[in-house]
Amino acid sequence: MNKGIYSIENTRQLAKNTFLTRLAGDTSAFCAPGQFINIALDGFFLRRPLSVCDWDGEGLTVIYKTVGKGTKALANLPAGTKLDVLTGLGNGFSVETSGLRPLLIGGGAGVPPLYGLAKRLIGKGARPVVILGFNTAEEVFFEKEFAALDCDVTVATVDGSYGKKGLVTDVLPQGTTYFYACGPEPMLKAVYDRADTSGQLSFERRMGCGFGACMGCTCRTKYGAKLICKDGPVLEKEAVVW
Amino acid sequence: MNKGIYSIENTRQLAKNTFLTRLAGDTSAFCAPGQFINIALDGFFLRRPLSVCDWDGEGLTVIYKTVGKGTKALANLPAGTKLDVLTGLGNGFSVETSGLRPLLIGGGAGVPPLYGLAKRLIGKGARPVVILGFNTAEEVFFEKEFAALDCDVTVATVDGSYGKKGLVTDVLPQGTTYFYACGPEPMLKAVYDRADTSGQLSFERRMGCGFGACMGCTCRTKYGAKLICKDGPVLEKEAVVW
Amino acid sequence: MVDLSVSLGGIRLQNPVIPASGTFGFGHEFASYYDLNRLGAVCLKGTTLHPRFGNETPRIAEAPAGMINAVGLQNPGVDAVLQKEVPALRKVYAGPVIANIGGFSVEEYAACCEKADRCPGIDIIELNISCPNVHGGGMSFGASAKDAETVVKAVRKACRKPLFVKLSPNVTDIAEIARACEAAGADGISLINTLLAMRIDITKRKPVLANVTGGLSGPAVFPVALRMVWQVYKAVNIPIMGMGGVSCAEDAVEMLLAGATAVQVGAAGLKNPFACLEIIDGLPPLMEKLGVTKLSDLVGAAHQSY
Amino acid sequence: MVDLSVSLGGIRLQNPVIPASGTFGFGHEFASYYDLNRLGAVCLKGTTLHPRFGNETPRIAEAPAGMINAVGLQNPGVDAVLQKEVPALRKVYAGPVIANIGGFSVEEYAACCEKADRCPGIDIIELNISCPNVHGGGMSFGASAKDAETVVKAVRKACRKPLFVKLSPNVTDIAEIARACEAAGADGISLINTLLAMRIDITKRKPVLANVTGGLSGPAVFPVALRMVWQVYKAVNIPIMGMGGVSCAEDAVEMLLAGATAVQVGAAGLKNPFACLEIIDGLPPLMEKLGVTKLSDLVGAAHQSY
Ligand SMILES: Cc1cc2nc3c(=O)[nH]c(=O)nc-3n(C[C@H](O)[C@H](O)[C@H](O)COP(=O)(O)OP(=O)(O)OC[C@H]3O[C@@H](n4cnc5c(N)ncnc54)[C@H](O)[C@@H]3O)c2cc1C
Ligand SMILES: Cc1cc2nc3c(=O)[nH]c(=O)nc-3n(C[C@H](O)[C@H](O)[C@H](O)COP(=O)(O)OP(=O)(O)OC[C@H]3O[C@@H](n4cnc5c(N)ncnc54)[C@H](O)[C@@H]3O)c2cc1C
Ligand SMILES: Cc1cc2nc3c(=O)[nH]c(=O)nc-3n(C[C@H](O)[C@H](O)[C@H](O)COP(=O)(O)O)c2cc1C
Ligand SMILES: Cc1cc2nc3c(=O)[nH]c(=O)nc-3n(C[C@H](O)[C@H](O)[C@H](O)COP(=O)(O)O)c2cc1C
Ligand code: FES
Ligand code: FES
Repeated sequence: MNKGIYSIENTRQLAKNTFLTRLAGDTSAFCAPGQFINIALDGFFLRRPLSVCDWDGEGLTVIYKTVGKGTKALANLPAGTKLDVLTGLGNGFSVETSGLRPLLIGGGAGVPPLYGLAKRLIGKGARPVVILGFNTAEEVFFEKEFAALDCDVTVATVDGSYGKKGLVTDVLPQGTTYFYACGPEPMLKAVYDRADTSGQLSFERRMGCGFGACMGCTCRTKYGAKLICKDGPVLEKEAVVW
Repeated sequence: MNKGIYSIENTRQLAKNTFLTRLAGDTSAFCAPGQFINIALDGFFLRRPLSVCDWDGEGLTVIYKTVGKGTKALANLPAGTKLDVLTGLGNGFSVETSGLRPLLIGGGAGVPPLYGLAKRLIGKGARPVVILGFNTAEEVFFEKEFAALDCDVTVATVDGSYGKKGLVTDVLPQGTTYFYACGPEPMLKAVYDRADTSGQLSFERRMGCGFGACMGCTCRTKYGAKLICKDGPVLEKEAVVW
Repeated sequence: MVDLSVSLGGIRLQNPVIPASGTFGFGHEFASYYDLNRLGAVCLKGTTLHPRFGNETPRIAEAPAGMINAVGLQNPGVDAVLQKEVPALRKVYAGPVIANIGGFSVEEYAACCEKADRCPGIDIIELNISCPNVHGGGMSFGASAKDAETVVKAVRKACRKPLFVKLSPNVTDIAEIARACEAAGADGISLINTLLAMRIDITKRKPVLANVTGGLSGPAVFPVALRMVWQVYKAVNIPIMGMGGVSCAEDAVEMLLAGATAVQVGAAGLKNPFACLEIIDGLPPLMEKLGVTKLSDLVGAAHQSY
Repeated sequence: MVDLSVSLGGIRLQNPVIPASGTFGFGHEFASYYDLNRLGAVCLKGTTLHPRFGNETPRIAEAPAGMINAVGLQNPGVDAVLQKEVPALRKVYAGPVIANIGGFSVEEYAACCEKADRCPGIDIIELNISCPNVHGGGMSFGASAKDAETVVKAVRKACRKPLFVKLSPNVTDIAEIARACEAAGADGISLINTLLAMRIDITKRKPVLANVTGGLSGPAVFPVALRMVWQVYKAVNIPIMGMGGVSCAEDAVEMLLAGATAVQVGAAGLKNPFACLEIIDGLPPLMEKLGVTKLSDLVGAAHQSY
């Protein structure tokens, strides 16, 4: 965990109600994709947790849906705005167990952390298969970016307005070695139920702190109560209890 | 009363802990010097009341001491910041009864509204005598500005580090036709006690609204309870009860 | 077209948004700001049998996301209110008027309400039982179910208009007090009044308010107010006017979902004189987003699964 | 050099700043953030006789200038706390440790406190009487002076270490309850716990928290907490740990002036993991500005003219 002041370099809209913001600042606290940051916003008491989409030596990107007042405020902040951010939170995905053909399954606002994950999997020689699920065409984002990494990408939309029609679980491929999933809980559950390999799932909880101090984000697991902000957000499939 | 969005054109420091801010925006609600504005600041519930120092068709100036968190925040806002402001509040000074040689007495943060008043008195042919009181040399401001209006200006400092040594009441001139006073309440009381003409005094109260809705700013007067924000901030000497 | 109307003790309001007592004077002072007839109702400044200057100043202190007031029921007395203020309001406003009545003894409450009851310009009486009870040792009538019952019973006898009792939040069990008011004949409950609070000036080392303590209101109290509306909705069968921190259309809807039939807006309207209007204007688009055509369908709707 | 030290029930604290129970785990988890020995004391997560999972999630909701939690005393039980957590803390921290004890019956409280009392790693016991009283119909022990007295008396017999009783603010008369605790043998009073509150998700039309209601804390409650500290300081002669919204050195001083000997910092430390440290570092320059050399001189100083 690091607490620092980060500067908004730019924010651009990727899709309906979906924005990408690049923050400049220290990224030394990150050690794994799937970790998250927690952003303080003027006028809101609680910080807003967002998965890091990607990071490098100079900064990081987050991608977020504007679902409420906080994310809307964030999307409207001008470049140059300074933000108080906690970085390097949570455990993140482990790339050790992926095998050569890992399956990455993202739903909506769960897509962003898979990008940083895909990069790192490729870095260690894997060739990820990526499935991105959205409700409808105008919400689709980052298909090209994953393709540019040379991933094998399939997009599914619930209403069929783009890519394959259906849920991510309707388009699961064969022959993958492991899975990583991030998205709404019903999607995670469906993936868990259908998965024929081991894997990791990234969860969300309302958070009071983001660094293990409040016990607000507790989750039952096979190994007892765990904190999504500290022991998670990524849980091994084997640990998950529905 | 007008509610509008005003843009900070610039802020400059005039003296120790004393700043001048020019706000661009509609000034049609002002009808008299000594009226005030009420500024909403991010992070503070109550607005901050400040007397208008001067105004023209394009905007207005305020001068304020940074006494607490709100005024400090205001002084630090960059040019271009948009502020939600109520303007044209209060009754202001009446210039009708001034005579030809009105005396203007300002103490510290009470000096600003006298500037707009002096201008308007001069506009109707009077020649104001101005006494400005401060604690010490480094707090002195606006002596030159009053002089540039061709007022007869005396500065007094409590510690004698600038101008005459003493309180404003130690340097009261003879032969003035009327008085206008704005400053800390002990100063107003001293001026009231020593005045040999009629006059007007501008008061301060903690305000819940600034436009007559909350009865937070009540003041006893000879004519019953009055609201400093609406019936004031300026009271006729004859109305004042100590 | 969405339907914003609600009904309070048999009185129809075109919308549920009402400036809260003590934060809108006697209404007519603000007729130049906007057409008061846009409001759901107007609630008058707390009125007592005799004129009151109120507390000494400072009466106002700042708080995080809120404000503290210790006005102390400054008002010209019920006779002046009924003879001057209500007629002045009636010249510019035709909708429902709520008189807010304070008092320091049962007799005083009853006498004051009786006068308000007889005034044709007044539609609803809101009994503010948060004032200190001089005969009961200084705790407010709203501090115990027994005292609340006593005063409401007496007032009920003195007035036939819809009677709302405004409760203090500074109690252990708000539901019990609301039930006592209902049993004593109240037609509705208003809540919450302000939370007892204070600030100290650290430089002067003394309380900011001349009165030492005052009442906290504004956004800071919203979650407490909402909880109390929720509890009282479960406890009684009479309508609720919900207040405490309501500042935008979303807050108003949250209050309705908790069980309020109408909302009053206090502190928000002191910060922004157009707050009530903006809330009213914000309701139709919000209802559209939420898929609601009749606002009153939302009243208490969050209780459905509880 | 200014003197920040204060004394709590005979225990010397090098400064009055303490992370509040439930917002700092068992302390040792944060040893990598900064040297815990900078703190005035450490207050442990609320501990019960038996392990508890707590409430279902969501347990957290946002509020204006604050947050609502409904954690529900998740903890591994007193035995695990004393055998694992306290030793782990003692490896990295040498200052005073406050155990915060919850319970659902008098016997449970007494048994749990007795264990904590015997643990050499613990210096002060803070009895949290805000938990629902299973034998008394669900109201908390802190909701009435009688219940508070009963539980404090029983616990007093079971423990010799300094005993602070942590009061619930959701009561009509906090001073009466504090007096009952003092009479029953408490060495000090901690206040406030959280204000009962809730939020509703207007899209889903249901409460945000799985538990429906939760406790409001953070800056929003500061003026209410300050008022209660003020009232309790007048009512009792034992020291007070003040808390509720303390977020900066100025707030800490305001609490001291109202009558607190030390302050606990909860929500502010959840938002900013370094809040306690920043408050401690902010005290000396603030004291200089205020012309104070001994911080403890400020305790209750605002009462002088009242
Ligand atoms: C570990 C983690 C990683 C996340 N990563 C992303 C991401 O990369 N992109 C993205 O779009 N969203 C992500 N989310 C969800 C994101 O945090 C919420 O959408 C956001 O907090 C909503 O804030 P708001 O003010 O717009 O909404 P509001 O509903 O107004 O927020 C009210 C409160 O609820 C909390 N809240 C609301 N929704 C959620 C949620 N789904 N999860 C946790 N808290 C919530 C808010 O933080 C706030 O405290 C993540 C959540 C977690 C826990
Ligand atoms: C009609 C009127 C005109 C004023 N004109 C000027 C001016 O031209 N220049 C200037 O420097 N100051 C002026 N003041 C005083 C100015 O309003 C306060 O200095 C300012 O509000 C302090 O805010 P703060 O956040 O810095 O201080 P804090 O002490 O942190 O403020 C806390 C609260 O107290 C209120 N408050 C504090 N001091 C005063 C005060 N003296 N009067 C009223 N409320 C106060 C604040 O508005 C706020 O609500 C005027 C006050 C009034 C009532
Ligand atoms: C300045 C002020 C004066 C008030 N005067 C009264 C009053 O006279 N009678 C009353 O019942 N409530 C009075 N109240 C309480 C409000 O009507 C309302 O119950 C409370 O402020 C909570 O709502 P809010 O958070 O929207 O302000 C007053 C509140 C304020 C801020
Ligand atoms: C997440 C959370 C958990 C808490 N858990 C406990 C607890 O276990 N025992 C207790 O006595 N108080 C608990 N509290 C209350 C705090 O100790 C403190 O009394 C309250 O939050 C007010 O202080 P604050 O405004 O600084 O947060 C908890 C508060 C929070 C926010
Ligand atoms: S969010 Fe506080 S412990 Fe996880
Ligand atoms: S400040 Fe509200 S009436 Fe004057």
